[in-house]
Amino acid sequence: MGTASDIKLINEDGLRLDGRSADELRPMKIETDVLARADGSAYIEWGGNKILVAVYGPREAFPKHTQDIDKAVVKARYNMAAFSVDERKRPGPDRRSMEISKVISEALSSAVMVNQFPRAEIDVYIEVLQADAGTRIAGLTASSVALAAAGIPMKDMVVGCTAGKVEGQVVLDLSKEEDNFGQADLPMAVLPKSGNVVLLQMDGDLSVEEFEKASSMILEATKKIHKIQRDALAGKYKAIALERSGE
Amino acid sequence: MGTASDIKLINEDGLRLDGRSADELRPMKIETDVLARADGSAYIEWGGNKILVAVYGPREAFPKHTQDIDKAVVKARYNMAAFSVDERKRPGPDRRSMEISKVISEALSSAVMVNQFPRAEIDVYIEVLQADAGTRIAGLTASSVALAAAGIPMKDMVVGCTAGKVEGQVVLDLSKEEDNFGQADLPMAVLPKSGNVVLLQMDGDLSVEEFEKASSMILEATKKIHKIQRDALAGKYKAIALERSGE
Amino acid sequence: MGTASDIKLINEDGLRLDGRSADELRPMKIETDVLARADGSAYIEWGGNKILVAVYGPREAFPKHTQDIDKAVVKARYNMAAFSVDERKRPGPDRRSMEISKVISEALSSAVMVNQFPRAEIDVYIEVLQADAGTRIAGLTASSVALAAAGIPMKDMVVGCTAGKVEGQVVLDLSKEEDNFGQADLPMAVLPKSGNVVLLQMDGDLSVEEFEKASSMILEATKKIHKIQRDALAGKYKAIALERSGE
Amino acid sequence: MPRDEAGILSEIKRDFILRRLKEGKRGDGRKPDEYREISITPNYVPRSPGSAMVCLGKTKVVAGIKVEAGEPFPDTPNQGVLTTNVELLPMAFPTFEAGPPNDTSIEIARVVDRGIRESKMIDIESLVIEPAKKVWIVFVDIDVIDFDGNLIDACTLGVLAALKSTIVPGSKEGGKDFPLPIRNTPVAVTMVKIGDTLVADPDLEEEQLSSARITVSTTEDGHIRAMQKGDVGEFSMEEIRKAINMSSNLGKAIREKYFK
Amino acid sequence: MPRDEAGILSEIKRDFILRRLKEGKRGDGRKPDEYREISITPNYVPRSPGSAMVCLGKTKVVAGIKVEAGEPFPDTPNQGVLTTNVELLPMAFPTFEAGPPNDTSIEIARVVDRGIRESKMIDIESLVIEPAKKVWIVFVDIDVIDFDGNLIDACTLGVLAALKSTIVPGSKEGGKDFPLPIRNTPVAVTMVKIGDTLVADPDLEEEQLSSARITVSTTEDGHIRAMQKGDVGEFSMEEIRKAINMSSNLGKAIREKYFK
Amino acid sequence: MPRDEAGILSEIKRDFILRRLKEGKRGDGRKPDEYREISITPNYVPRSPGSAMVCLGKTKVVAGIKVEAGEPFPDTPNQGVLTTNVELLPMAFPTFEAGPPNDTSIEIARVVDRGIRESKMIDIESLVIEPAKKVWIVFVDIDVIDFDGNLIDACTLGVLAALKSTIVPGSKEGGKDFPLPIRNTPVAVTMVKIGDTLVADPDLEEEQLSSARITVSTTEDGHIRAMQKGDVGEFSMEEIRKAINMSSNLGKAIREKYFK
Repeated sequence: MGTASDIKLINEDGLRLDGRSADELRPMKIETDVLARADGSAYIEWGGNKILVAVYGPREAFPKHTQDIDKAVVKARYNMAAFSVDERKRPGPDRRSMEISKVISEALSSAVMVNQFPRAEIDVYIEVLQADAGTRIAGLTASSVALAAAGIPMKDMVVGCTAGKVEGQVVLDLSKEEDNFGQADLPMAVLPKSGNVVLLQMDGDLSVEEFEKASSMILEATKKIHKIQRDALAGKYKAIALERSGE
Repeated sequence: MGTASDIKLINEDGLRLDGRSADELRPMKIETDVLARADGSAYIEWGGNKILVAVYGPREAFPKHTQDIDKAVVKARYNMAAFSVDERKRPGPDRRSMEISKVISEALSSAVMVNQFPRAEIDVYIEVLQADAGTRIAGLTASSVALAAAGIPMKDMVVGCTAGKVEGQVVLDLSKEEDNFGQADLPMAVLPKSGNVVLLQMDGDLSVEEFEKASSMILEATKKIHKIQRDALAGKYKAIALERSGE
Repeated sequence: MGTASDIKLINEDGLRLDGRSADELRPMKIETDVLARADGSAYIEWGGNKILVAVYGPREAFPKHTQDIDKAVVKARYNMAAFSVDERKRPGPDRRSMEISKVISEALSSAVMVNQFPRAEIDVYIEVLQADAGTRIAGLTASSVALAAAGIPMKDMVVGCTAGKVEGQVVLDLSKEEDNFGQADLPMAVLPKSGNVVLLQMDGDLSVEEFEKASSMILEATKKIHKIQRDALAGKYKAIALERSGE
Repeated sequence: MPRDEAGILSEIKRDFILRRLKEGKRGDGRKPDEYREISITPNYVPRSPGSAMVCLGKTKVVAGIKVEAGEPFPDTPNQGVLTTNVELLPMAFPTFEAGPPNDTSIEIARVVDRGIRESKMIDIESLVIEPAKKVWIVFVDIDVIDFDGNLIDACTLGVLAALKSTIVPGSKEGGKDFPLPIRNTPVAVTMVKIGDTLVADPDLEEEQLSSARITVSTTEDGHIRAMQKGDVGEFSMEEIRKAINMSSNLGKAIREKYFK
Repeated sequence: MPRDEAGILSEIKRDFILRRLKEGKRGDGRKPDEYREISITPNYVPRSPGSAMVCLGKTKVVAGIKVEAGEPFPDTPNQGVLTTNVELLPMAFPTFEAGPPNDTSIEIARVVDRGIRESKMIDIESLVIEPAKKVWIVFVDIDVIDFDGNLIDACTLGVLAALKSTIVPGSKEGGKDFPLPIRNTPVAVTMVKIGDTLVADPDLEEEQLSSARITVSTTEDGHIRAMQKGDVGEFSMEEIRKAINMSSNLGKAIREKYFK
Repeated sequence: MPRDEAGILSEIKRDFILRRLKEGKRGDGRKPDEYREISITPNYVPRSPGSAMVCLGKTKVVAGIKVEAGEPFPDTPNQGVLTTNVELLPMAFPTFEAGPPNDTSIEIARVVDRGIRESKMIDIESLVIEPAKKVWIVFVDIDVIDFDGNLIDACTLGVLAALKSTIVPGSKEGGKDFPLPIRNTPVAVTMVKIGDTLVADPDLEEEQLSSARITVSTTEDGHIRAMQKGDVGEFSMEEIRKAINMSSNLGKAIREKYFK
């Protein structure tokens, strides 16, 4: 957060660099069943993010000492492709991706009916092919679609969005520039039925009022995003082959 | 050992930089039961050294292939805190600390009645918070106090001290400057009942006569140190809370 | 392959830098039983290559999940000593040595009667003490001698050689300079009874005709090398102690 | 979070704690929004430019600071560098293992780091020796030596106290030594949800009973500087509001008592 | 190569495939020298200087190129640098594990790399910014995202398409952006031996039935640029000649259809 | 030290060895202070600037030296650098495993290194190319290829012979090649205690029977340059004096026979 910059992120009409208004989402599309081998899969494009998710399981947890006799363990692995960011990223987990894997695993565990599968593991592999701010939330949002596509019982989907503060204004769904030069970043994910929060991180500087505004914006946005999730699962976009999604 | 230096380590009165005579120990104090979670613990201040030791066990050795069907395995782990030395030390074991862990483990195994606990391990964790020459011996000396505090049966304590050669003179209990610019370093540890040696390392340059003198000095000093160990276990300093030991 | 160079690798008489003709092998000798501890061992000098091979097994494969219930697993480990090349090599496997270990393991598995030893492993440790072009083939050729010396049943030996292209000409058994500045490198290994190929790698630039010529040269050479293997096993050079082989 | 040695709390203990919580009382008699006793010893490792030992109940950590000259990051040529590392030493708990940081210690270190970094507690613009070439690197290392819950807060307290006592060794680079420039005091407060109750500063037993964890860092101005929800549970927005409020109040009290 | 989830193909399937092969037909109806359907999407990751997604039957890979300024190797001061890395992502197959490259992924990466490097496809002499000091480093990274056999060919196709679309960011070093200079198109064709039959572009089932594998890379001139025999089986010289011929023909067809 | 393949010596062998030792004889007929046969082949790896192969009984090691220009340590700008590494190759013993150095190989390397370093055998002050910037780095690498006990002494002998044959490639840095400047010959002698007897140069069987190990390095002047007590046993001061004396005598004999 918060390196100073000369770039003007919001213009006199209240519009952002990419022309969006404060509470406007970037374009988003979700497809399911994009991979043949996985038990379930999803592909999300959200702004410039391009993220693939594959689900394997429930299957016996390995190594054995990771088994929980009462329930399944959800193991998410968030990974950035070496070519996903401007400077080549060395392959393998770094501290940031390990933390993100942990909070995503916990958020998904809230939604999955883990008690139905003692001693099992459910693996969620998230591969960021192109990163453009908000990858953890995009990956998490696609993960719950992939879990549903794999037929894994869930009490609800997980839907997320970020908000933040840019030039003193609370705005929804930060772009890359807003993420780099903004004043606060608030990624949040909820279970849409209850509105309960299963992922929440924040860094920057928010007054309590600004937090209220930001979290309301997110809650409102998750309704739209949840609809896109449901549409994807309903097969609306199933016909669009993965290979067409580049250009 | 032995980088040349302009510093005069012993003055015309035969006194050392810190005012000690040749056979004088630096100030030392030992406290026990300084940690709540460990089965036994000790804290030693010796000169500028500040070292914590925690003991866990006997407990089942893990992984299984490390078990000895005849006796317990004593596993000491000597570790330097990142902030314990002048330049920040990268966390994790290096070659020096692996060697020290090995010789300390062996020395403690000589004293512990390992035959009473087949298939078990006894873990001795040594954390150097501030290093000031002689850390391995200080850690070992505190370790045997921590083992006793944990109620682990021992045939004897382990007591150590170093001696060395500085500007041609044999002196006891090297300080940091003497360690850096001296001509020999002799860390040694004994079982006080028998006077038998369980740890001995040396590097530098000692004639046989100088070795005799140095080892005699050490043996004499271990009597004093052993008394401090016993006093610590007798609870003399137990009341001094760990948190008071800074300043 | 193929850095340009001013060095003339073949002179007007068609001779190479070291005086060899196009289809001439470098000097070679193989000794067996050079190590006391291993179940079988061999030492090969081939040009400036000096390579030791030790064989252990068949023994129970470890860890268990590497066991094959139908047959023995041949695990070759190709390793270069830190001092084996001009610039000191960091100890431990790199990508090149991992690939070489894999293709050597596969080539040896073709020859060993692996079906006789279910759940077992046969370890082949190849240590390159001095490297001089063609180490993988030299190591593989010595490995099959060491396996035979260990009494491991084989349907045939494995014999290899390299050929390549230098200044437009196909030549046998590349030297270091030819390897560095040549245009193609073709290491190949066969089972001499059938002439079947069990190792084949190539890089550079060969027309189909050049490949034919190069592979024929290799096949011819493997007959000579196979004789050296058999002689070594017959004990011809057994008397030459390993320690005489330096200078 | 690690379980206790038996792997789980006994049923009896669990019931006892839950029953008492319904009456607003915690296992050790504290109220839901009550912190354990805090003891801070600054300069615990006097040869370091900055250090502190913190006891939070029976949890103990030692924080040490090293300040060394080095290269800035290419994208921030006019800023010093801050790095934070937490070691869950095997001496601190029976199941802690030696080895590289795992996801638990990394999460703690990153949440502690964000609290410090995002509050702009340290004036890192003033830590430049030569722009784009040489800056002061502030290494924050924390040894967890005794574990009884709530490491994020204990580590944060250790870092606050250590940083506030830190002297930058400017004389090594041709200048003068100077105290690390500090602008504010971001206090992290962690709460867990047990049944329907939010309790602050959980001890290990409470962490084992909790369904979800939330940490909120605030500064003097009452602003939120970092948040982190943890564990496999949910919070309603109402609970999050309550957590922010609790953190703000406790943060103020801690700041006044320990960091005046 | 990994086995399927059960570890081995069922006896029935195995017999079926072998019986059909004797009649010159493969499990999925292909002829022995027939490739699966290829689909190539260049610029799949548009923010990278070069990229492509390739589907080879059900095998899918994404190749991405980064071009960064850096130091040349001391022994080649007048050449750019090419490095190739293959990630067998755990998403691609049930038994692929996260972690550093293993010998399977290293072999694939090195064979792909040799095909590109030895054909001199890239004019690396033109990638020098300042001799001996600064050159362009071409990082080729390939994510395997769905695995159904023949990764060497799928990865090579991905790299070919990605490199051909790559723009070198010369403007970052005071020059102009320019397309990566490409001289030829080395196509790798992999064949496996099942029973006595050589089949091209094996799918996973066929890889599990095969005794030996051979990859041959050829360029426009019909020359061989790289070869690799793999697996625990043997080839007669006659079979190798046949493989070279098959590779040359298939390479020509692929080059014409996809890389005109 | 590793056990033999069965994990322990058979009772019968053990009794036999112990009984004979009481009569002053060792399993292989040696006297307690008798070394096994030593065979040294200098320049075993002729392309290295220095090397040697050493057989000590059936224990065999190959030492190789590389001398490369590099940076000095900041605190010793006027000295070359010496580093010592020992590889316990899996070829040398059934239970040796490939992988990074473990505590056994690290202890051996460090004891060997201290013997060389502390005796000031190498005149490292003469290995400076440009003070504080460029010095000669002497890499000592030792491959253990056959293991039958007493690696510290075997490795030390290998290093002594290799260093004494080493030519520093001064011509690479604009000077002349010159022999590595050697000032003395520190010989390490290792002894173990079996029952009450101290025996020198233990073979593997003896190492398995021993309770404690001691290594003493001495130079021509009879001074002690390094010592290391190893294993889980005790030595009386009297035994240590005896060990020093035995090392001094054996060191003298070895020096005269092999390093004149």
